[in-house]
Amino acid sequence: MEDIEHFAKAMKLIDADGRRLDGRKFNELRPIRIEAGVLRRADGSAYMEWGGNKVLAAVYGPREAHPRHLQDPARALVQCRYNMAPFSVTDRKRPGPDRRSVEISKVISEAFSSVVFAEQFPRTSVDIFIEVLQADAGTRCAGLTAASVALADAGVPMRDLVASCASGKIDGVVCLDLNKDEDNFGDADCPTAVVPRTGEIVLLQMDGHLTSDEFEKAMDLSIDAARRIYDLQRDALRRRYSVTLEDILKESPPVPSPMQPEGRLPSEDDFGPEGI
Amino acid sequence: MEDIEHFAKAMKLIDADGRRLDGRKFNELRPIRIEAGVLRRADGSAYMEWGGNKVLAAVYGPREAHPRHLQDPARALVQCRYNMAPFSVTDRKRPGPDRRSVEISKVISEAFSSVVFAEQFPRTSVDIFIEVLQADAGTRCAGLTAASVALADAGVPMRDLVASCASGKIDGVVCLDLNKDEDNFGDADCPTAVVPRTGEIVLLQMDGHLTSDEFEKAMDLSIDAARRIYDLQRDALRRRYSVTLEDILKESPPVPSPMQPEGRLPSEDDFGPEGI
Amino acid sequence: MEDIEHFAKAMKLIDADGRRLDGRKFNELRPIRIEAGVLRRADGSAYMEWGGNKVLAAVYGPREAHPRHLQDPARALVQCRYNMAPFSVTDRKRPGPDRRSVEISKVISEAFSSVVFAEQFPRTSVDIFIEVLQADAGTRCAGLTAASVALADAGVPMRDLVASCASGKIDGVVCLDLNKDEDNFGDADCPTAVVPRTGEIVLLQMDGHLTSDEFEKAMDLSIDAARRIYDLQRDALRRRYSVTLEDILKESPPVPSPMQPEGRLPSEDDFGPEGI
Amino acid sequence: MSEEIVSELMRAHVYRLASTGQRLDGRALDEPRKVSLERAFVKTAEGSARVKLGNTDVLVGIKMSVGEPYPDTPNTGVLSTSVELIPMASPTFEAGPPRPEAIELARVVDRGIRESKMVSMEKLCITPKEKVWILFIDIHVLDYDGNLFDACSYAAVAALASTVAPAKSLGLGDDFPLPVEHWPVSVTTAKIKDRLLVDPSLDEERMADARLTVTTDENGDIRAMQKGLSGTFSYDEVKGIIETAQRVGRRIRPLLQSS
Amino acid sequence: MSEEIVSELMRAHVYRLASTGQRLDGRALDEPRKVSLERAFVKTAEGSARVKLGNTDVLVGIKMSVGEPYPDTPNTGVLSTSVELIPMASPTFEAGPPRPEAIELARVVDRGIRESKMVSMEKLCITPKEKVWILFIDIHVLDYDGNLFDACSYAAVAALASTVAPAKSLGLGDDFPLPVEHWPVSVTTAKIKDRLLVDPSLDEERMADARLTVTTDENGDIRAMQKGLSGTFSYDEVKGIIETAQRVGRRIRPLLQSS
Amino acid sequence: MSEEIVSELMRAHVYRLASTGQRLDGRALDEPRKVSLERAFVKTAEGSARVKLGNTDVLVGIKMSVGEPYPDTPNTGVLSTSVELIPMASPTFEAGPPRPEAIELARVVDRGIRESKMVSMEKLCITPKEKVWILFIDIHVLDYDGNLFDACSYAAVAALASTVAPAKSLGLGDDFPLPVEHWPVSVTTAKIKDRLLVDPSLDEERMADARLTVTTDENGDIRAMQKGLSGTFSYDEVKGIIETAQRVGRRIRPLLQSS
Repeated sequence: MEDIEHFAKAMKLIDADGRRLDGRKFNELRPIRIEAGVLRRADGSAYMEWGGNKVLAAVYGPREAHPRHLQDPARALVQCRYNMAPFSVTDRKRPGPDRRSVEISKVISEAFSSVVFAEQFPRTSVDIFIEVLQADAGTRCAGLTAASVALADAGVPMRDLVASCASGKIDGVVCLDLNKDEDNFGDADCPTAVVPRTGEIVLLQMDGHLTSDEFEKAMDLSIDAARRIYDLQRDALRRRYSVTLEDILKESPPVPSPMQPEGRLPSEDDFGPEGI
Repeated sequence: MEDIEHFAKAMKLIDADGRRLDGRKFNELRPIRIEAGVLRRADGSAYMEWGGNKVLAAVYGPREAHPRHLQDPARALVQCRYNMAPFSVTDRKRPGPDRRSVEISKVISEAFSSVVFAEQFPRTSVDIFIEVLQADAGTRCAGLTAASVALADAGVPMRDLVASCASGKIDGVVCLDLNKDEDNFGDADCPTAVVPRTGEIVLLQMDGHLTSDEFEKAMDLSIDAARRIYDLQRDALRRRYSVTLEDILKESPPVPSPMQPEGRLPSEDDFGPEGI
Repeated sequence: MEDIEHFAKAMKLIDADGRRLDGRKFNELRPIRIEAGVLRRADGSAYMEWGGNKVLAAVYGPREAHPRHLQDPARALVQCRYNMAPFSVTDRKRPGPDRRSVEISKVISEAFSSVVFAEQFPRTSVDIFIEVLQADAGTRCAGLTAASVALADAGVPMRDLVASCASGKIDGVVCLDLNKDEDNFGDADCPTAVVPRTGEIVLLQMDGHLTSDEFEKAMDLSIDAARRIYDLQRDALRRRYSVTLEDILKESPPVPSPMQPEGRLPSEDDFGPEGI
Repeated sequence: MSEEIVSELMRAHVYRLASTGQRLDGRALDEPRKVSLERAFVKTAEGSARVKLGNTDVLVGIKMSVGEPYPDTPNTGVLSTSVELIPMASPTFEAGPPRPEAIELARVVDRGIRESKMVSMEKLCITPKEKVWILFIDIHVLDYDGNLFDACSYAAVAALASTVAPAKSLGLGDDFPLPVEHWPVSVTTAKIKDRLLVDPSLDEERMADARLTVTTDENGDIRAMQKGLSGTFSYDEVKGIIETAQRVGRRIRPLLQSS
Repeated sequence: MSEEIVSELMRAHVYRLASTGQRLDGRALDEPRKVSLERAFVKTAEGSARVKLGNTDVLVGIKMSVGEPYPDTPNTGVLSTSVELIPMASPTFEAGPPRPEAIELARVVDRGIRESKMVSMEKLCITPKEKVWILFIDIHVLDYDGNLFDACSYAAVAALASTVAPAKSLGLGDDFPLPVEHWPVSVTTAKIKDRLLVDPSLDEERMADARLTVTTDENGDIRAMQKGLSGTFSYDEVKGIIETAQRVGRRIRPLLQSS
Repeated sequence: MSEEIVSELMRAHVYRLASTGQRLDGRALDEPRKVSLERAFVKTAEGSARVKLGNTDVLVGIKMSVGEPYPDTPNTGVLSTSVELIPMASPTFEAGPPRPEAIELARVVDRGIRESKMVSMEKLCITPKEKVWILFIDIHVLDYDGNLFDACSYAAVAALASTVAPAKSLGLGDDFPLPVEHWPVSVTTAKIKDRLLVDPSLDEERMADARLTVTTDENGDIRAMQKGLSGTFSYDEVKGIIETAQRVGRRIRPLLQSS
């Protein structure tokens, strides 16, 4: 919402029946599809479609941290680089990091630092790359959610997956998972990431205008959604490794374990009925 | 004066009585106030008001020089960074160094290199930071003068303090210590820094138009002024350490020696009658 | 030709007699003058005039490669930096590398990597600097040709000199060595560099529109021209060292061998009848 | 800022103190340091304020100029917030382009001001689509002793409240004070193990596991939040931190409003 | 990309295979890897295509805007091609400004499209000297398994062919597809000792001595060439590589043309 | 440029020589090296000059274009001076953005020309507030053998004196030579211990304690000065250096004026 003022407050975002512009109810997520293991070179990867968002995440590491003077002798560095493709937004974005992406990279790095068992890999870095290919609000939540699957796909030891979803306020109503119009013309946005099993909050940002009560409603919606997203993450991982198993049975010469199964171009058909 | 042409030569800078726009005589300094030891984190610091200039100087070191390949095995590096705050000038200055500030940083670094006993601290750097908070011509002289006090406050061994003042020519008259209008519409400016006790010249720049005689008049004014400024520098250091002494006597638990006395926000009332 | 569209196709580049705008035949080179050993600080150098091009080349090394992490333990790095002076083109070029010069630097570096005996000098770099002082199309060929002489002048062990010339197509005719107007309004340009004695192609680029037959005609022209340029390169080196010999005989105290003879400012008179 | 290692002993000591409601400098857990404020410190700026929060010392200057609005907000002024973490302020700050810490700091301060609608940016439109006022908030950190989020926010709010638009010199009518409509106050809480400390000093900040900055307005409504560091918060902790931020904010707001 | 050392043994093995017309992945020497193509992958772009060439995975998005022409080409649109070799795609790619490899890649892809006159840039002039369409070709490499030259070129060509100019939203008449007039196809050959391999995989690319990229149009005419790496080619080798590029190009072109 | 260590023995030798009025290359202490000058070296520039001062070799090109004046000088042309210390010229120069040495050099050369009012910038105004001539002085150092301040200044002055404004091609009337009104000459003196040497060679420069550049005009008046290096000067030394600069300047000026 930052950098954009509300110049068209007249726009009606919720109709008389409480339906949002895209037909969703206040507590409804946009369709979500996750696929694990989509890239060949990365140690782990995931592709995610979330409403109009298309996001890729890749993980390399733990690997030797470069440059050396950044190495932490006690633990792995967990470093995220969130990046938007120039064509992922309506007005072309110039390549390279801007201030917004630097901030998002920082808070996502911090979010994962609390769940990765970094002490097991001193002097290394776990490098997380998030590429937003098509943006429709909520890209940091989508990126974080995909990156969590990519970390698991890379076999990085973690306490648990992290799941993320924003809630906000539009036309005075607290709603889950704002899309782009709702974010631009809404009253508040509050991205959250949690460790679903413990309820620990690892990322929390908010801008806009919420009373304490509204904030709690928003958090309740986000935490509940994170649990549903957590199931989709685990489904994606389960599917990824069962597909591999089938492939092994089909092909005669067994694939050596350190080798990645071949990455596939995700297509609409690849995604099962787990989309919401 | 560089980058600015004289588009309003009609402006009269000296009146019939030989008084300048701000009422000063040709050999008069603007009011000067110096306070030593105003920052807590820096090893040494000083705050200076000089006419409309407000300048802070801080010193760190001698400390290990970074990056290592810059270390001089024979002596300390004396490195100054002169910087103007974006709001210190009428038209906002973009943050970060411009060519002017790079040059000023270089000549101030060189000026202090001749007085610091750099051979005593090989492989280290003595880092001098000058921040111009409000600018009114003569900021490099003010910064250098304040930095000299900050070096002493940091306990960096030096041959002597350095004092600095510019002279110039306005309406054809050689004058001491030009203010901003005089600098913009004047004929020459000649910033000078000296070691007052020996008369050694450690910084000398000039632009404009001076005959040899005029140059010597300007230098005479600057060198004389530097001696007066030198007294103000020593006063500031004397005050700084006597205040500390009083504080120690007032408070019962003695402050451990490595700890800095608490920095104070300079206010108008802090400055004694040493202002000229 | 890139970045420039043909907006004046009406321009006639070849007249009824098959003569080009500057009077040349299709297979004629522009006047070429080469002088070796023109700079004092560089380990080797050459100055070249080629039509309206004026190009300097200098070589340093083999010397320790910096920064260290770039050192190749098995061989010398051969690194070229091609640069255009801001005033070398009609519209002032901003100082510093642009994308075009980065690409040209890369392909020239690669071209020399195949002829320098890099294995003899592990962990070092051979640094080639090409400065275009005045540009008239074909600067990369001129730079490469001059740099080859500079490498020899520096005594860098090489399999052979490299010689370079472009061919192209103008008004539908395949022609050698396009000048600036021909390049801007022509149909194709194909810069080539070869090892003349073996015919090995070390640099090859092309843009425009050529049939296979036209391409072969262009290559035939370029390869033939390279042989003529090779003779001029060797003449320049021969002249350089014979001049040195004469100088030694003239002056009584013998110049110690590691010292460079004094560089001279090339003037029109310095160039002999080897210009074509 | 992790380049200075704080011993585990020190951390244990601070934690033991906090477990009994005490802090190194004698404050209560929910007690911010003393705020001192000097307005109009810089005459070359359209507005300015120097704030000391304990020994953290911050100077903010506001410059105004006239320019084009963003195409998607043709009727509103432009707000731009920058932080320079100059090496004068700390041995851990380096010269050069802003690093992620400085960028996050600038953006969090900016969000508090922007989202609270402290300044009515609509009133800073001169000619829709063509000419609007541009507000530059430049934050200069002079001495760093912890909790820049709150110190910078207080200085920015106070500086804006003292800003007079230089309309006359630009031929745009009479000079006028900025149209201030709301009063955001940022309150930052650090977590050390399971203890929460308001307005952490540098020593406390260095050993903190997590950090939460909450900006509330004069109604106690939340306008911006930012969690930082690699630790986590429980939902209940977040609720408690918000309540504290509302309470502390109410005490600090009058300081910023007085002129 | 030389930071990974490939053993001489492996190189010898690949060379022995090539000497008998074989390759590690079973292809013939002049056989490119499978090309798969997904158009309109990105809805926020005016055109886009994702291409997999074997395991090399590339996404190209086309954005269009309106701006001023270059002074020396007042009647033609502007074409701008960028490559980001994002660190996601390979452990050897680093974040930061484009390095020489990325710049060369962008320029070679650009030349193939520009010199073949694939898109009629004259038709993208709106008002001579004042307003023309600007075409941004942004190449995002997602997974790097060799031969980016061809993969990026195919994705750029397919993306351009699927691009619709957003004229309506800019008040410039009806939306229209880009005026595509030619179909350049890039074919890259690598040389290992004296053997030539079309469309080298990453393993082959790492041990190659020289590389030649030839872009031909639908008539088999040459539109752009670029030699790379420190090895050399004989004139006869170059002639052979051009013939192969024409032949392979004819097989790949229909894939890019189909919509 | 301190990366090369000069032995103390060499320094002692040069000092002993200087104490008897001698120098390594046989010059007198106040004798500059031979200046050779070639004008109009670069045809693509509006003016140019290549100067050799001993073995220091410098090429300056002048480019002119038309643009807006600075708001505070609406009636005067714009002058912009850049130096590239290209790595060709010395093993101690590195590619990349200008370092402090290059910036100081450019600014000192610029000041000598600007402050002497060599070129009447008021006459380079085309339409007040709107259109003025912009003069780019680009200094390209080709071979570095000491005392760039003077070599670059001579080349810049000679290049400006040979510059013809390309008015015709821009539809601004007839081409005209730059309105040159004064003739600044820069003379640099180095100090080794207590000895002063005019126009130091590289060997001398490396061991110098202090440096003073004095630019005087045709009346002997001082137009710019710049002290450099970490050594100091006495007031009397400065006076002596100025006298020498006036005397040497008188000898060099005709060289720059001849065309």
